[in-house]
Amino acid sequence: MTAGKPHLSRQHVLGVLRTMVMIRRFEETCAELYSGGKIRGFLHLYVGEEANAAGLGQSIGPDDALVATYREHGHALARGVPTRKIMAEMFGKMEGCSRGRGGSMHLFDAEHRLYGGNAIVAGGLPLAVGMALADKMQGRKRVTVCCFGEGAAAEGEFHESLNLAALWKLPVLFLCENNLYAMGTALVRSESEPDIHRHAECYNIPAEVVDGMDVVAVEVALRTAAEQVRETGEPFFVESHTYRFRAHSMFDPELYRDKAEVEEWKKKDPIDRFAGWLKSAGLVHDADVDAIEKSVADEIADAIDFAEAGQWEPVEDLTSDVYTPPEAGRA
Amino acid sequence: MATITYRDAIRAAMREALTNDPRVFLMGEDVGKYGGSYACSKGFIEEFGPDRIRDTPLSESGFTGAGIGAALGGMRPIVEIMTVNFSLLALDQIVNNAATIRHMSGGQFSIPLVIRMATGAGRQLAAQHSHSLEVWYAHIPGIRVVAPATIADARGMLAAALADPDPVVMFEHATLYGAEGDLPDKPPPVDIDRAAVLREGTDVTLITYSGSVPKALEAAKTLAESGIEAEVIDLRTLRPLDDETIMASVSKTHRAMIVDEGWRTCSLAAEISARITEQVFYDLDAPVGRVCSAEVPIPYPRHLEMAATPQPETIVAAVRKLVGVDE
Amino acid sequence: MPSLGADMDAGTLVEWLIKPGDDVHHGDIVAVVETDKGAIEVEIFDDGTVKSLEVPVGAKVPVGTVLARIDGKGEEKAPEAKPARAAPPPEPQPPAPVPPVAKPKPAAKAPAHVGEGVRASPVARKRAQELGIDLSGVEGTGPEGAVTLKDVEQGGPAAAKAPPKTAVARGIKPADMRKAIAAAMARSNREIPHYYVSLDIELTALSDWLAAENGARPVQDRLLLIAPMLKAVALALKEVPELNGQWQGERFVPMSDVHMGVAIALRGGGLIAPAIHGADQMRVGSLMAGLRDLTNRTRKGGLKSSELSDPTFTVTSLGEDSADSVSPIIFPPQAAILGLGAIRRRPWVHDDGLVVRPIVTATLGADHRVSDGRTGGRFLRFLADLLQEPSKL
Amino acid sequence: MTPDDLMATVKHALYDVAPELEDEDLAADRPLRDQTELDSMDFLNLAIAIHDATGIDIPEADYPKLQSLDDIVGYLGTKLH
Repeated sequence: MTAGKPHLSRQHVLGVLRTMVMIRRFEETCAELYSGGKIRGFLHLYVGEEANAAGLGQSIGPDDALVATYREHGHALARGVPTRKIMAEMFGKMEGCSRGRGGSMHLFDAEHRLYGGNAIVAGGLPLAVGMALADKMQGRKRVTVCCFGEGAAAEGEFHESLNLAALWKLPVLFLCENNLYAMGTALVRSESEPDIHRHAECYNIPAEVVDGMDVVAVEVALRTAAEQVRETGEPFFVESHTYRFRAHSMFDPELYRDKAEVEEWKKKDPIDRFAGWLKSAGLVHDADVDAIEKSVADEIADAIDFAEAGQWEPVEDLTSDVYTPPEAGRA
Repeated sequence: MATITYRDAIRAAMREALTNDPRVFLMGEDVGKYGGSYACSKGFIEEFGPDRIRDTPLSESGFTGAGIGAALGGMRPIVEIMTVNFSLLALDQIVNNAATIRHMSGGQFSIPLVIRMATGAGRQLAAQHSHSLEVWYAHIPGIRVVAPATIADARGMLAAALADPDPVVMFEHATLYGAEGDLPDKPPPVDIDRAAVLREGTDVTLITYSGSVPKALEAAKTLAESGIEAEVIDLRTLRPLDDETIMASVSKTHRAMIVDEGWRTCSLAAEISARITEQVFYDLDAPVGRVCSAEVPIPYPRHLEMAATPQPETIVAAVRKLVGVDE
Repeated sequence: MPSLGADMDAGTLVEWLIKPGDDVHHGDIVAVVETDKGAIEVEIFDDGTVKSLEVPVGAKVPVGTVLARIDGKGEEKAPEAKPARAAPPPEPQPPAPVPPVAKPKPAAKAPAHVGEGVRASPVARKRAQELGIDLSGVEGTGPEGAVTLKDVEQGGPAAAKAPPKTAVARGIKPADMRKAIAAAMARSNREIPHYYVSLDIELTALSDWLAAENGARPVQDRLLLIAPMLKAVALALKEVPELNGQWQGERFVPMSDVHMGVAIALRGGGLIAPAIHGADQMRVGSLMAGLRDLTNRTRKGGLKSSELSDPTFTVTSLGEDSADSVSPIIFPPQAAILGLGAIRRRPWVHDDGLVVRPIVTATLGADHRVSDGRTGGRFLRFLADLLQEPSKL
Repeated sequence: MTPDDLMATVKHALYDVAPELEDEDLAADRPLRDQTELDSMDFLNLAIAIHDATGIDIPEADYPKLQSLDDIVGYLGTKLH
């Protein structure tokens, strides 16, 4: 890796660890709430991939933008969207970050420049390219990050977007979170070229691979890539090898992968690895970890109470914001 | 006579087609190892092998186009696009190739292809996964569009569609897969040309299809309690529309109410309403009514999704107003 | 039973991985459930000891059913329920979806009377024309005061108050009828090429039969001469179907049933011809009762519109002290009409000698587009023969 | 029943058959046919109404003798005593 080591201060590493623990506990709570019927529709969990979002969260600034997929709870949390607003959205309440209308797959937050979950595979890539085009044309030096799974590589939009970004030299950071399974189909059964980043090289886009289970490695790679995109204004492609410990969604008997493989990857649990390394380096102690678990549990409990107390959007507002209201004026 | 689910009926139909005709093969996302996102092809890959039960990458335009090519090449493909929401990526192949090649080639080629896709809202899957866009396909000359609502149609329509030399798009409403019904052990063949009168009536004709059929029947039951006898027509085929059955009924009841989960503007309901005023205008006692989805992206929360899409209560209220019982 | 997917309503318990007394911890897999998609492992979210298993292996139960009870830190709770909440987790109760509130509708404007522009539904307009009813006289009860089919047929409000099926038929007001008949007569005269044939019929046998018949009947069941004559006409029409039916669009449709239109004089002038339905199948007694009822209701304004629109043939009679014969005008959409003159004692040739007998002149008016003089003549001969054997009617 | 009672009964029966005659001042001694448009059906209904009111059955053969209201009242008078 070319760029320098991340500045591993105690305060920094505690922050990264808390983010990962928050994501893990948030997702586990969602699984429970889904079984209890509080969360409906589809739910795609990020357990096991926390390092990517946590690393990304440290690598981009408030001015940068993030376009994600339907598996975007971790990204939203890492990006700073309040836990309360995300949980309320999962419940479908008005206080949710999308006013309850999007649900798990469609978290949006203008303030944190989170341009949504997108439920159509690869649907976000062209958007990211377009936002980067706008930045370039308006002379703004900032980064648009586009997260997607390796399944997107089979969609035409993936290839069209990479080509446009390369052709027009646009400031887009493509982050492919390759968790080896696109829904029910293993990567090797759907991609003639399983090394996704090699697609980027065909479009002359510099690419790197990173161990998605090592948050330090992820942060280094993404911090470097983001700086390069910001400076050169040209696209960069990072492929992160990672793994999801739970099924694709709540309704998936996981027939397509065997238990042994899951156990194997669980040994590389990004949270246990990072916490273990920090303790051995003396940067962090058990008391710190317990404190983090406690404060995360409190924050999630509060978020649930907030969501429970939330309001249903009145039916009368059903058609509001289909179009921009006239008084809001034209941007 | 056996009681089976709509899903089982679809599976039995595909199994029969795959067994009877070696040219038939199934292609789509997760149709193989996963057994189908709605479990309609469970056990197929073990029985027919991966060559004829093909899991595809997430490349809707690619594999739909490939299905069209295979049909041109003499196969009888069944392409499963998981839902109409994803079919938008394959629209170009369907409109500019499947629907057009025969005519554009001066009649040299026919494309015996069946495309199956789930459709409709009702599962709180929010806007991008809850579309009902059947009318986009019913607009295109060169393809046929069918919508099995009953267990008998779920079992029978595929065979008729596969026998058709031209492309047939088959819509299966997502909320119907779990529905149960009786089916004779040797189910009789089914046509894909006629609408069906599911309930006789004299005061109003309820014209509907697919996922709205159970809602219309329930509304008819409620209306009967207040003396309004509704005749319920299941369109079954969306292109071509069975004008004869529709007009015969409307000229009898003098009132028509169309229930269509699509958005109101430029909907199937709009087309049917236009045909009614063109063909049986002088038998109408009231303007043609329409119950459609509110013109919004379907929201996630249950109570908003319910408010946005046609429900038995809204159908009953609309009919009572049409008949002049309520203001 | 946890909700394991968007379209899952129930699941079948396939395997228990715990038994009463086992300790369980957050995240343990405690059971396997079979869904439409395959077997899915069920996770527990609480720590505690298994108290009881509530659902046997193989049972299919709806989402939310309590599967087992766990003794955790002293309280009893179902595996997937939060300690405070009782299982099954209540379906989140969104407010009942209120149908979008109808915007306050502007008060139904009275239909703008732009000249002849009465707001009426197409079928109402069509039926009014068939019945010869002037729409501007009919009170509209449809949307925004539009005249509906019911309004025209029953001259009353549409299903408004009572549900349509059992709507009470309120008769058509006599005044409206007179205007309607005048319009129909004018149209008939303009459009229908009438031809006329007539025959004098000797009624001795009929009047003897009537006197005997009435002698044995109480006054309420007493017959008028017109009753057996109507029956004879009906039977004669069965022999000559071209005279019995209605025009539909461009085609005359002969009909098997005979709905006998009987011209009834309105008080204060004008006459209309409502129908006695199925006159050919009725006995003379019930035909008489039908005629009496029809006459009373016509004069009191209690007619049903179908009685006005259904006749397939009409008979009009001048009554006792009137002219010898009448050449009537057909009631559209029918294609023939019989006019009976006054019954009077006239000279009659019998066995080469002159006698005096009660005679009626029967004149048939018919639509030349449908039948011709020969057919008309044949009909009158049938009628005359039937009237010579009244006991057979 | 006195002749006046009988006349009231007959008039009541007549108005039941033909309500519009109520506001006509009918002459009791002139034939009804000349003063009204009553036809054979009306006379039958009148006969029935009188029978209902008085129990007296008027056979068809006697119709010709009953031209005016006075004729009817007289006829009924003889029948009652």
